[in-house]
Amino acid sequence: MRKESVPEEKLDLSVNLGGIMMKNPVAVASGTFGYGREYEDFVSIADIGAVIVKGTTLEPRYGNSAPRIIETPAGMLNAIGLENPGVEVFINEHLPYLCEKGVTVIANIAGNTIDEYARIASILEGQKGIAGIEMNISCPNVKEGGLQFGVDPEMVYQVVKAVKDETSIPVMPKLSPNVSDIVAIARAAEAGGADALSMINTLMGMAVDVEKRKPVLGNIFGGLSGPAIKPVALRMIYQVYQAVKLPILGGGGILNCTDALEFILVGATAVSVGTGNFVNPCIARELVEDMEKYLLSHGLKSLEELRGAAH
Amino acid sequence: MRKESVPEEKLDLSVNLGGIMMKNPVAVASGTFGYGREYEDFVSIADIGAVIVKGTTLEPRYGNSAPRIIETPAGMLNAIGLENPGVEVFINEHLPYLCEKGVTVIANIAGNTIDEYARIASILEGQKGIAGIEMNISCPNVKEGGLQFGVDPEMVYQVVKAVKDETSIPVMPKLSPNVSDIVAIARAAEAGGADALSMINTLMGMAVDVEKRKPVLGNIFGGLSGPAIKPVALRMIYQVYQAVKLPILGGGGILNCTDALEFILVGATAVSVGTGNFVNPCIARELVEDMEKYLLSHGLKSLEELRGAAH
Amino acid sequence: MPVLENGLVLRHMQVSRDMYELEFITPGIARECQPGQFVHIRSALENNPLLRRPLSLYDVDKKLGSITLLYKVVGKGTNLLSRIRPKEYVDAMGPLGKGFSPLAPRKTALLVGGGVGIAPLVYLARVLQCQGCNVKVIHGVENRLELVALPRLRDIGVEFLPATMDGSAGFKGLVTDLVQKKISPDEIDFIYCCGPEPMMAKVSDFARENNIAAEISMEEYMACGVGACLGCARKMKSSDDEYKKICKDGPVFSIDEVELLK
Amino acid sequence: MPVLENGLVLRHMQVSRDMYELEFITPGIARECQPGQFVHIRSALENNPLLRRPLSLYDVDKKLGSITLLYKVVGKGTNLLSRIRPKEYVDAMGPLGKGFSPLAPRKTALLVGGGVGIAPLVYLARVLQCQGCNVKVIHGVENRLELVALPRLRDIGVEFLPATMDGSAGFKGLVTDLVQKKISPDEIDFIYCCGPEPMMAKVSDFARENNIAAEISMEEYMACGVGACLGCARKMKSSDDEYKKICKDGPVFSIDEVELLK
Ligand SMILES: Cc1cc2nc3c(=O)[nH]c(=O)nc-3n(C[C@H](O)[C@H](O)[C@H](O)COP(=O)(O)OP(=O)(O)OC[C@H]3O[C@@H](n4cnc5c(N)ncnc54)[C@H](O)[C@@H]3O)c2cc1C
Ligand SMILES: Cc1cc2nc3c(=O)[nH]c(=O)nc-3n(C[C@H](O)[C@H](O)[C@H](O)COP(=O)(O)OP(=O)(O)OC[C@H]3O[C@@H](n4cnc5c(N)ncnc54)[C@H](O)[C@@H]3O)c2cc1C
Ligand SMILES: Cc1cc2nc3c(=O)[nH]c(=O)nc-3n(C[C@H](O)[C@H](O)[C@H](O)COP(=O)(O)O)c2cc1C
Ligand SMILES: Cc1cc2nc3c(=O)[nH]c(=O)nc-3n(C[C@H](O)[C@H](O)[C@H](O)COP(=O)(O)O)c2cc1C
Ligand code: FES
Ligand code: FES
Repeated sequence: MRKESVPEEKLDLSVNLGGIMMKNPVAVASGTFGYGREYEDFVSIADIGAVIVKGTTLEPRYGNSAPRIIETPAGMLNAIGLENPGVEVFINEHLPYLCEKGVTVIANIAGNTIDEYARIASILEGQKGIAGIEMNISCPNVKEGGLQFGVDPEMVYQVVKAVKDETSIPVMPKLSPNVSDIVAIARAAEAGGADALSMINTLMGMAVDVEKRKPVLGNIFGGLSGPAIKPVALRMIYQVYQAVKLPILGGGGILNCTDALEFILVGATAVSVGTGNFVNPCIARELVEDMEKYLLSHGLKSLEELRGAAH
Repeated sequence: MRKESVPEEKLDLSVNLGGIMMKNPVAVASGTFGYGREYEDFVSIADIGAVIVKGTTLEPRYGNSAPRIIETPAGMLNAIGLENPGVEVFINEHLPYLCEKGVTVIANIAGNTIDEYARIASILEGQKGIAGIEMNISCPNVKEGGLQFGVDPEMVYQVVKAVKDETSIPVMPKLSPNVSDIVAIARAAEAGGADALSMINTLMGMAVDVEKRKPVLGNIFGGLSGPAIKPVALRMIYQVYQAVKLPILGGGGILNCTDALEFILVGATAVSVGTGNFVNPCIARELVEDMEKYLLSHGLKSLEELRGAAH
Repeated sequence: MPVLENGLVLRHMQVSRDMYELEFITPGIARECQPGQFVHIRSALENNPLLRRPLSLYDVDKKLGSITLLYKVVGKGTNLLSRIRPKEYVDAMGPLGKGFSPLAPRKTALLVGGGVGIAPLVYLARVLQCQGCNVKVIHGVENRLELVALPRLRDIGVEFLPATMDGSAGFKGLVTDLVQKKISPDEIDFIYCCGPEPMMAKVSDFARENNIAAEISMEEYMACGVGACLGCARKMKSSDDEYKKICKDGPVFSIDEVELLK
Repeated sequence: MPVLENGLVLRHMQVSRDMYELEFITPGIARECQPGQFVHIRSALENNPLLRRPLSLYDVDKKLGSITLLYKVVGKGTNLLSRIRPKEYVDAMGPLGKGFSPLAPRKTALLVGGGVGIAPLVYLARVLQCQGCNVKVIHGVENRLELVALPRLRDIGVEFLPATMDGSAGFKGLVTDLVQKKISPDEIDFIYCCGPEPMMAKVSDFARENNIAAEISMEEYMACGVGACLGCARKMKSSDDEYKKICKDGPVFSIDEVELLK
């Protein structure tokens, strides 16, 4: 049984994720926590390790037609279609508020061309209060005929490099799991100059409405998240941890402290929780508390001793 | 509510899966039903659409160290390591028994080189009572440095062609979902002469034992099966159905009739059930019964009207 | 301000073949809620189902600090919910969303509910009645056994017009026919409606034809329930490209805003 | 012949802090079963957990056609199982696996159980006693409250030697120390053992040192339970490469066959 007594000295769980300074090792994942404000009634968002805000594009986007989400066994599919008001609105309307509140903000950017990524990065470069840039590279590259950036090492290298060239903010590409060789992708991101890696984005899936005899989602395909994908996420991080030196923000299906520790044990420096926020809006805080309890009850001083220990 | 009354005239649900003649559209998946005999106490195995037997290699294999399986959210990981007594024992000890019982047998073959696949195929060629050959191409190709056959279209083409050259039995490559572009793989299999496609094999994943701080499985990585992977399976079959003409044996996470119909609606000609057998050993029979009821209650004469209808 | 609360179950009763009433103590939610708002319920055992389920406020006892839900068992989540027993706890987020608009005293409101769509209208009836409006409630169901809101509506003291498909009580036929045939439009100042979309579409047409302001309560699959995931978006009439969030901008919308499936 | 049956629950009792006894009617399983065999139980609601859970036959009433299980709540599956109530049904496959070897009349059997490992030994004790063997049962637990098998063993009428870690009943200390200190090896013809592997390893050493034949009951994660999936394989002593299936070739093995984790 865990000891539930209050720790004598507070453990320091802050992490440096490739230059992104997090108060604690639990981030909330992009697209699952809006701009943080949506959850303010339930949690103190400034206490979250990092709030990765909704994916931002250069221009506003309206997103996909409904339905956009559907539950699946131990998971959910989403096809939001990157609905967002564009980078300018993000900077003018959301960022100042979050800064003032003391929130650790990681921007999440997406583009249809390398140039779009670079331009968003250069716009963010001038801004105060952005701790890091997460690059969503699971977007179709319109110039390359719609092939996703994230599946081709050469494109990954190019797009990461283009973003790095524009900004001094730490850059963290978010790898798509829909690839044959995740290690090759991770190496390309490293070569492109990435400061950290975020793993994993959603698996591509779909669901069918048997009575209507058509796909459930307006967009047909959607991204699978939640506990269903945890084994795939752990495997990919395990592989990448052995191949590249970059710190990893690990996530995919985390719902409790044991899940989070699995990610740390395969090599993640910090973890992200996405779908879990929908289940329990206080999950990020509770995960940190439970990690502290775990460390204390196991006589550990920091997560360092667990990091990568499953190798 | 469905009508539960007995049908006046029995529906004919038999299917021709690229030359593999199945009594009904539900097969039991390789590795989950042994050689059929293990389940004889519970079901009449001759009534199953097709029994895809345990993966067979040229020589006997002892498999991976324990633990070999672990449950995950809505799924399970397995790392059996293709334990099997080799093709000769299969032919001498299991096949005659299954033939005599009138079981529709699909052999499942695996090799480390193209030559091994070809040799197993040529050994099977002379045998009576094999309705089809399912090729497990999620095996590491030792000649190509351990890269799986199933992830490279060129290798898929080669290995399918080599097997087709050796046998007149219908050949059905089983596609690995751990790829960036499933359509390219399916096209390669078609070009190699495949008669049908089996989709999907397991997703590669892992689990961590947090108390022991090491991977749960003796083999570290394992294959994820069960309802967790159903959205990925449906998506891939949907994509492949639009790109190739081959009939598809669809599976991945089927536990009930609604699941099975989802696969038919995205384009599967027949379905396979793997993990579901562990949950309910009578599932294959019950799926057929429930499909019949569904057709009757919806005024349909055959599955033909549903096949691919979600496109 | 919405809260996350573990509410102690006071009462849980089956009220028809597939409908249940669930009352639990949740002072934080009961304190500030409005008719038309909803709570986001986690009924899961072992996170299965994974996501919360949105349910409307059916009735609220602000003094006691309790809320009552009326729900129909349709799938996994509602099935599990139906197993909860008194003295156990319900994990609820709320109150969420934008509720129905208030109405001035002495105005006449027509509330039209289809099936379990009656749920938000009962609490609305209570509040409108209390504010001195005239309230007529129409409830359309298959048969009289499904007129589960009758006792509460009687207790509130509003005019009640049932419509049953089999004629076992009140008007025989569709609720929309009852509206067309039995309601004189000029008596009505405002229509509030909740039910299947085709029904709401017909009631909207009636409202528009007769120039009556009207609001409807919409449904969509929800993940977060608080406007963060953009999962529950629906296209608005105003523009081809604009989406609004059912959970945050709704679930209640003016009939002029939203496009309904017919 | 094993069958798949939906068994009507007769009794379901909590017998210690985390252990339960569950009796259900299942004539097909009860008819032909042997001590040491197991049933594969589906306790899932909505297929969560997905896989069945193996549980030993704790006691069998062949006349009534019922079996009783003794299980400890350790996770999701056993937790859900503990919620089943009398008159509900348990989905069980069985009897599965190879049970304990029989013993000739008048021979003396030593049964050594650790914790919930006592489960298969109670039914074994009943059968051996019935066949005219002398039966001594040792049960090692943390404290006397966990000596849940006592009433049944008394009823069967066998010699019972408890070992508790806290000394609250019987021998104070490890069950393996009790064996070492209190059992004179030459009285014993056969040892049957079930419990944690390190304990079984020590009991095996004792048996080997004293040339007593012995069998142990093994555990491994299981999927199919019938030898089809090869998921429960464990390395055998005979060869570096040979695996046997706990579910089909076991769960009972001779101590000469299987390698134990110490
Ligand atoms: C704001 C709001 C208020 C609601 N208030 C009530 C209420 O007071 N009482 C009540 O009984 N129900 C209400 N609902 C509907 C209720 O949320 C669903 O019936 C419930 O989520 C179904 O969960 P389940 O797990 O039982 O069913 P599932 O297994 O998830 O689904 C069963 C069936 O219901 C359909 N369905 C499920 N969820 C939704 C949804 N959100 N929108 C449309 N169709 C869905 C599915 O397509 C499927 O056919 C409300 C919905 C919303 C959005
Ligand atoms: C042949 C056989 C007979 C058994 N007889 C009994 C019995 O009579 N009474 C009883 O209480 N238990 C018995 N067990 C163990 C029982 O099967 C497990 O405790 C049960 O499956 C746990 O399920 P769960 O979902 O509650 O736990 P889970 O959530 O699956 O796991 C909880 C913990 O138990 C461990 N665990 C789970 N299953 C196994 C397993 N099969 N082998 C080893 N460790 C496991 C896990 O690693 C984890 O630490 C037997 C096991 C076997 C193989
Ligand atoms: C509704 C929803 C919206 C998402 N939107 C984005 C997004 O805009 N950008 C992005 O990089 N990832 C997005 N994701 C992916 C998540 O950030 C996360 O990587 C993924 O859900 C896996 O983690 P989880 O299993 O904890 O949810 C979204 C996920 C969900 C469920
Ligand atoms: C225990 C186990 C063993 C398996 N062995 C094989 C095998 O030998 N050859 C093969 O092609 N697939 C094998 N598979 C994969 C299944 O045949 C099937 O493709 C996969 O499990 C997905 O279907 P499901 O979700 O219905 O289980 C195995 C799966 C499991 C669970
Ligand atoms: S449910 Fe998340 S935005 Fe509405
Ligand atoms: S559990 Fe499948 S072979 Fe033993």
